[in-house]
Amino acid sequence: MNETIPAATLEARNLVKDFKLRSGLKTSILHAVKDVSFTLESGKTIALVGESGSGKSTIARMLMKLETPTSGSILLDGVETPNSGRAIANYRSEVQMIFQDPFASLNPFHTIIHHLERPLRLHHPHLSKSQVRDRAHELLERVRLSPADNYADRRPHELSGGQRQRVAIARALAPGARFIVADEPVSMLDVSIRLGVLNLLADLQREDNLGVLYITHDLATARHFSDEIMVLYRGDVVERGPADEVILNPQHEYTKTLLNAAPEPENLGKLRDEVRRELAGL
Amino acid sequence: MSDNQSNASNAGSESNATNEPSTSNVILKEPPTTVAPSTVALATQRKPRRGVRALLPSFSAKLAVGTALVSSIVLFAVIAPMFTQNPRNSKNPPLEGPSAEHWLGTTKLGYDVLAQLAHGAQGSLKVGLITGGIAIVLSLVFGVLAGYLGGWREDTLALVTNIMLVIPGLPLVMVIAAFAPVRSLELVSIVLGITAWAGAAYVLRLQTRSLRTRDYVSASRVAGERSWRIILVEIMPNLLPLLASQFLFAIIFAILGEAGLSYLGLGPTDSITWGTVLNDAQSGQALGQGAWWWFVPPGVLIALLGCGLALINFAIDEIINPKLRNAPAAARSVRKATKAGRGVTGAEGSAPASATASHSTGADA
Amino acid sequence: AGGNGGEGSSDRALRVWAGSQTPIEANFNPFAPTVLHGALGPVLEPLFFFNKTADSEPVGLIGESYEYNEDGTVITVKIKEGLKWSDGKPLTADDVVFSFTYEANNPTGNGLVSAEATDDTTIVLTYATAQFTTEFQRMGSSYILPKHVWSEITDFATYTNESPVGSGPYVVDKVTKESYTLVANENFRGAADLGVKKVQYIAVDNNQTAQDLLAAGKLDWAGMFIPNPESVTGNGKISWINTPQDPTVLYTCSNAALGCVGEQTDVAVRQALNVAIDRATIKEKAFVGMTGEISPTFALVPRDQKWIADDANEVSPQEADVSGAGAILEAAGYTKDAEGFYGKEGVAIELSLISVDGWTDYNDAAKLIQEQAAEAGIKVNASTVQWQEFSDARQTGQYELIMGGVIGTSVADPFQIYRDWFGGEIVQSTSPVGTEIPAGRWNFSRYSNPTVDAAVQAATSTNDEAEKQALYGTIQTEIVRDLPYIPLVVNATQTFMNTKDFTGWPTEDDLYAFPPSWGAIAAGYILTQLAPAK
Amino acid sequence: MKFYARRIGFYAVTLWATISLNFLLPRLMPGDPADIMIAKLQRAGGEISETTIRNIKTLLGSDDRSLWEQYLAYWGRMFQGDLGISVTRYPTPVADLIGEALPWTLILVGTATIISFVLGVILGAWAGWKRGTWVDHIIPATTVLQSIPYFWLALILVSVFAVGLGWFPIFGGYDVFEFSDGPEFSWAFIADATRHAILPAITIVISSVGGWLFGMRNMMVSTLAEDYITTAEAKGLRPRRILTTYAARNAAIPSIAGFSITLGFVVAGSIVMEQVFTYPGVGKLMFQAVGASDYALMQGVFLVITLAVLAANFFMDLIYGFIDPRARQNV
Amino acid sequence: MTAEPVLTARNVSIEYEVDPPVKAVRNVSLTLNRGEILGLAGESGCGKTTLAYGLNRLLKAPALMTSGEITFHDRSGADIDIIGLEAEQLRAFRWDKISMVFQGAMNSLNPVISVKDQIFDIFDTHRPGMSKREKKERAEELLQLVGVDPNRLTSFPHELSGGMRQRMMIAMALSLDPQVMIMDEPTTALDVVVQRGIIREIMRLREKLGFAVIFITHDLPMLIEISDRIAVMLQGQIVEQGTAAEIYHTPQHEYTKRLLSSFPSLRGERGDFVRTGSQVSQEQVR
Ligand SMILES: Nc1ncnc2c1ncn2[C@@H]1O[C@H](COP(=O)(O)OP(=O)(O)OP(=O)(O)O)[C@@H](O)[C@H]1O
Ligand SMILES: Nc1ncnc2c1ncn2[C@@H]1O[C@H](COP(=O)(O)OP(=O)(O)OP(=O)(O)O)[C@@H](O)[C@H]1O
Ligand SMILES: [Mg+2]
Ligand SMILES: [Mg+2]
Repeated sequence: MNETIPAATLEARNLVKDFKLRSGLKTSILHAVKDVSFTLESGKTIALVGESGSGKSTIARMLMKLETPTSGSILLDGVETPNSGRAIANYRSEVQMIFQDPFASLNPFHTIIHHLERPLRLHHPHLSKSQVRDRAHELLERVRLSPADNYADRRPHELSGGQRQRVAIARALAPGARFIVADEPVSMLDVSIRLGVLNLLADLQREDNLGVLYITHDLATARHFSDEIMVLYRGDVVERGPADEVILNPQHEYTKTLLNAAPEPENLGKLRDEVRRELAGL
Repeated sequence: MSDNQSNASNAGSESNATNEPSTSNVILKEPPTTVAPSTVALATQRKPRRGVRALLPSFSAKLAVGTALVSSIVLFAVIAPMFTQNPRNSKNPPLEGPSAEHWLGTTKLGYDVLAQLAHGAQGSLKVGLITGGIAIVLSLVFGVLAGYLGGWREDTLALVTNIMLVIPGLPLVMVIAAFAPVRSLELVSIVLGITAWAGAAYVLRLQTRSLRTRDYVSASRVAGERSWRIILVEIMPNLLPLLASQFLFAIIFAILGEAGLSYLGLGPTDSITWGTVLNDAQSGQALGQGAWWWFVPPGVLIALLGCGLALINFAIDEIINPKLRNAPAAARSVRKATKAGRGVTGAEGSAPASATASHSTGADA
Repeated sequence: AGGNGGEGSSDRALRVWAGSQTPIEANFNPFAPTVLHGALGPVLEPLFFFNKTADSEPVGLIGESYEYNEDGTVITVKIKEGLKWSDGKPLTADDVVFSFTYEANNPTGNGLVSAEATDDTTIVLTYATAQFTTEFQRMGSSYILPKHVWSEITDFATYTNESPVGSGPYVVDKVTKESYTLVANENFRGAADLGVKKVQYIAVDNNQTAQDLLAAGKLDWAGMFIPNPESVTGNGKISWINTPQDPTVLYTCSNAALGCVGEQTDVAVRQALNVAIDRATIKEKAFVGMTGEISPTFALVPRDQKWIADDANEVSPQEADVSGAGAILEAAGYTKDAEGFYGKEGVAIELSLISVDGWTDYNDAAKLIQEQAAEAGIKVNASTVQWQEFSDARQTGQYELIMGGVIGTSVADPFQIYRDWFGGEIVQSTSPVGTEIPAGRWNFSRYSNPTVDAAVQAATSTNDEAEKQALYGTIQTEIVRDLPYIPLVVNATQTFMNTKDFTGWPTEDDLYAFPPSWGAIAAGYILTQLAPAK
Repeated sequence: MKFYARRIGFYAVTLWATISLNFLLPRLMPGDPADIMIAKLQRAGGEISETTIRNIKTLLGSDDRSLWEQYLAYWGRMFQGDLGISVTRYPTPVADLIGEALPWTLILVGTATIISFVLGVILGAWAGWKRGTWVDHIIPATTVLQSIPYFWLALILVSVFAVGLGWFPIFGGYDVFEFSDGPEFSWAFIADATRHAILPAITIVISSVGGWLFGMRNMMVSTLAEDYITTAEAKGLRPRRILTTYAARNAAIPSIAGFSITLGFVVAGSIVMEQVFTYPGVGKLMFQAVGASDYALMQGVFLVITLAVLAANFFMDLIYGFIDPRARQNV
Repeated sequence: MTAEPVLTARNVSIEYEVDPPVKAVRNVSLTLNRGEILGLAGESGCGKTTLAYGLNRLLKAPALMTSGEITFHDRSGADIDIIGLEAEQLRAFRWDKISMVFQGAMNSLNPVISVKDQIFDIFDTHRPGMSKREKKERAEELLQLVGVDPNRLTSFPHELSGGMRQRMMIAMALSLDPQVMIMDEPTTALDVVVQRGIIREIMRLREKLGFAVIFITHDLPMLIEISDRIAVMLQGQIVEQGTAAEIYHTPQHEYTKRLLSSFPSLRGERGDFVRTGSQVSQEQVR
């Protein structure tokens, strides 16, 4: 769509996020993210994997300026970005997000078209009303919700999970962003449609030369859909590298544990035998 | 207070929230669930309804009776005064029982009771609406705005809310009303209004706080929406059932409150309301003189209106919390099906087990 | 003492409601505003008892006789012999002198020059001015106090006198939050004849409850308003009597010269209103027929019949005279506008009429007057206000019309009303708008008429009946014409008494005392006349 | 400690706000107490002599210190527990009046509130358990009870059952004729006082039980749809056990929280009722104070009511952990 | 392991009595053998949970079993007709013979009473003779069995982590030494590492105690890894049944194949999936 200069980058530099926790009488500090840096380039995908609570979403929220980093900065094309104020609007037309739960990220009160028209209007104020509507329809078609008319005036609860997530993707595309943060975009979806959504995302990424931060705990899809994998463990990046490298040749202990825990049909019967052996050994 | 507790949904913040004071009515209402719907809940959602209709309570007997009651009283207030006498016409014979000419008899001064009730209906409804309006506006500010803003601003607004919650309403109203030399209907409504909002604000604030962290609110912030728009367009619509319910509650509160104040001689001095009719009847010793037609009807009307509003409220409760509607309906339909002989596990069993249809006994198997 | 469980019904306590509300706080200090009714009459007495319902001679209580000198400045009082206080100490002239000079009785303000006991039973009171018009105040309402108790009391305003020593027929037995009980005083001069040995005063918070108690036969004596007396007399025990006493009027702020504003300052408007009012309807509807007909002279008929100079002034018109009202207004230059209201120069008369919220009969009457005035083409807007505003309004004169009461006189003589309510600035009964009325005076209408003032002043220093009649005639002519207070009715005073279990009550035929239970002194006197029915 | 500090801070601020409000309100009013007293006497029908008027004025002379000085003095008195002196019951201290009225209110309204709560919760639990049966049709009817004006119901009850049928006493907290010496500690007295409390208590229960019932029923219906109920059923537990320990125990938590607040309002809750029954409680004092513009008494009662509410809240803060273990970590 | 059935269901149909009625389970027949793990797979909403509840007659309104026979073959050799049980018998039967572990342990535990009380409840109801000490010993033993510190017995549910709660549920499910355990997505809400730990625990206990498991999940790769046999459900029907190896290597039904292809292999070829899925993304979304 828009020709971006090749060197477009979104850089996180030394991001740190601490949460103050209050439990009863004591307050304690939770270091949710400890000094994370990475650079996302347009056209590339970085997967961020890690167990629950490792800080993945927190990083995403900081990138989206929904959370203010305790320290560190976020640079767009090498330029530091503001944390508040009007300038954020510009930033947001460049960086968008897809949320984990398509059931929660669409307002049940509004129609599908409303969800798409709003960002279009906000980020392309010069467009006329009919142009906005055309663009919205176009977006629906692009996420393979066609014919668009069929979907435009429905409300979120009239769509299936997969369809909703497509709407969410369309919404993220609406401002014409160059970077997309996808926070576990398919974990709430049915197994049989997950791949469809991921593939769609991949297609769109290629078409628009988007930079994608793909957050997941599913190592298999992380491997297949990204160029690079970062393994997050308690707020720290413990391992990073090209996708295949990390999966096939893990270095860090934690990465290995993670890989071992992932279900692997190839191992059928193995666990049973292992357990039997163990019991017999006792 | 725990108001600015982080939004992480750890057990601490939930229970802290319940720690805060609240009036019984408020707290009794099951806080609407904000958890992502389970597959079952989703599966059981009825056919989608479009537009505003989606927000209306689905048809139920409660709703039907409630709206019927309320609308007939509203109609009575609107239409009846056109046909009744001047409510201050003392030409009639005093203290006469119901007759063809005076359907509900006359008062001590010869006023036609029906005419008084008709004009009183206008007055009472006016009190209800003004009070409800004020209460809802205040609870929006102290509830929705506070919940959305968070931080110290929420703390401050919440403190005011909490203070208003614990300051007892009726005595405060009495004190204020006693200090006002002339009490217009509007003044009484305003005074009732400023004591009626805190409970609603409290619930709205908790609800808004949970909505604020909802993904779709984050999503619209990511889309670049301004705060006021997020409040108005993204958050408020989802609060509508709650707001409607609170509004109705405020009306009930106002009408009952006004009647109570009037009984204590602190009601509006310039208008006819059901409360002032009751007060007249009481000070005219209607009961002592056996003039039930003067004393009973205003009370009955108040009770009916309150009952109608409450019924509508319960219908709204059922949208806010679909479990309330689904579980009983489900039990009923299964009982019907079992009666029709379609189940293999037999009819419902003895009393205690009947709570869930699955406790069926198989007695006839 | 106390328990009455075992006693027969003829010995049971007489149960009285005198208007007390819960909680009762023991206070038998006659100077305290919150003094209990039982103190005034049953426990403490003045010298003489004056029957305000009839033109009759005062009855001696402590006093035997009294006598004025020629110019009214010296009163010589003889008291009965061998009297005793309830604690057994003798009651002598010394106690009377002490009482009259006691600070709380305001001797300086009264103009008392000296009080002397010439012997054990004779007292000579000397005043700076004539006291003919204060006969009741001095002889009939100054309580005689035991010197041996009260000489030690300096802070009479806060003293509660919880176990009072008195000369009256009863002494205090027990005070609780809900009731207090009086029992016979063994040292009372007429102790042997006292029929009722025990009286229980209860506290009830509303009329309805008292009415229910009467109906249930649980209450023996109450002075209260019950619109349908049959409901309580049905049980065969209770009888009732109505003794209208206090005039009900419309206060008008009548005196533009003293700063009153509004059309009611025009005498024509007041006169028109006076005839536009349908008193019969007001009596019937607002006061359920219980009130008496009022005389525009404010003399209470038939008690004060002899003081009415002109028979035409015996009663105010009872029916409305719409055309008469119109004629008066037209003669004064008013014209009717399109809506049928009179006005001058295109501005319709519009008067606001306030009454105190919760004074139902007054509120009702105001509503009726609004209607009746409208029929005569005078726009009156009735509204109710809190008591405070009513009080401020009448004290400062910032009002147009008020539904209000005039306090009836305690003796068969309307003089007090003439002086306190109609007297002008010269006799210190009123003051300009914005300033409060002098203490103890009540001229809220700011009426100030030199003719009236002169007659009032002349009347204070004469005890000659014919002379007084002439002076009153002059006053009456003025006030009947000027109508600073538009008379409406004489307010009802209903009294309910158990005539089955107790005898000796005042009746229509023998109104020996003002009957309501709340009446000071009179109630105490009535108690001495009662006896359980055999 | 932070949690407590914040709570205590909240109570302090609320208390300060109420007391200051209390101070300010009457001062925004025109008029002075002496006038009120004179008028009161006049209305009562007594003759008011110049002497009495003069006495009242000396008594209740107006305060001409600056507002600020008055405010400080006011706080000084507050700290000594001095609530001033009642004008209508002169010269009884307000604190005494309240002290005497409080037990009546606490016992009557407290008991009635507890009965109403217990009844409502039990019936509500039962109705929730029986959801989807005929019971559902009865529940909405309870809303009528809730919407009936309190005093109206009370007056009708008195007129029918006390005056008409004579089943109950007409007024008061005990039989003043039988016990003319005032309250005493005897069975006869307690029985009599109980008899007097029945009708007022019924009024309170009737008009408030519906709220509890409905709230509990709804919570019960929601709770019964929880997974842990299914688990309990799968565990083969007896229905009674499921009803009590699993369903009702959880469903009652919000009601109990609400109840503590209601308990706080016990003191204030019955102003109208006490008026109708001439019941010697705090509510009636409040009404009399308002009716007679007895500001000191009004302030005193208002303060006591607020204190009661705060105390109930505080109590709730303390015990909440026992009701809901999830809250314990905060206490 | 011999293929001796412990639970047989024949022609089970379950409907939701809503408008219009939902036929959630249609004519399902299923056999569970003693001591085996039977995986039940299928996408969301295909009726897995409904079937599982039906097997234990736990259906809640508006669900209604419209046909079917379910027989439990007790260890003692007696056959129990579950459908025909009276209320009291059914109550006694539950948990004793068939226990269940539900999805989301937080919600399966009563939040206001301690874990100990919840375990004791089971003993009080089903083993009324047990003394307090016995109960305590047994409860501690159970906790040890599932790898939780017995000190945590007195904890309240909210004081435990998700994994611990799930283990508590399993301990409870084991408390009466049941012959069948139905597990409905017992690990979906947990993260992979914890999930693996729990599954291992279940496998171990199964070996030790010999109960049969019906394991419900939509995570087919996991099922293949752990199950003896697998049944694949689609829209209320079982479309394919077989051993794990059969299902994995030679899926017969179209749907099974599609389900298998939805999971990219972790270590296998990158192949098809790498951002080329246009045709896949066109796939009709339900
Ligand atoms: N607003 C907040 N206040 C306090 N703690 C928070 C907040 N948001 C997140 N946390 C904590 O920060 C840590 C990281 O959370 P985060 O949501 O980033 O994890 P995650 O990796 O996205 O986990 P998941 O895979 O479960 O989504 C967690 O321990 C979480 O409890
Ligand atoms: N209470 C209900 N009312 C109506 N229909 C229902 C109800 N509960 C479930 N259903 C329907 O029954 C079908 C089977 O539901 P069930 O919960 O058994 O699916 P599931 O396979 O367990 O799904 P998941 O994997 O999402 O848990 C679904 O299509 C659902 O729509
Ligand atoms: Mg996350
Ligand atoms: Mg399921």
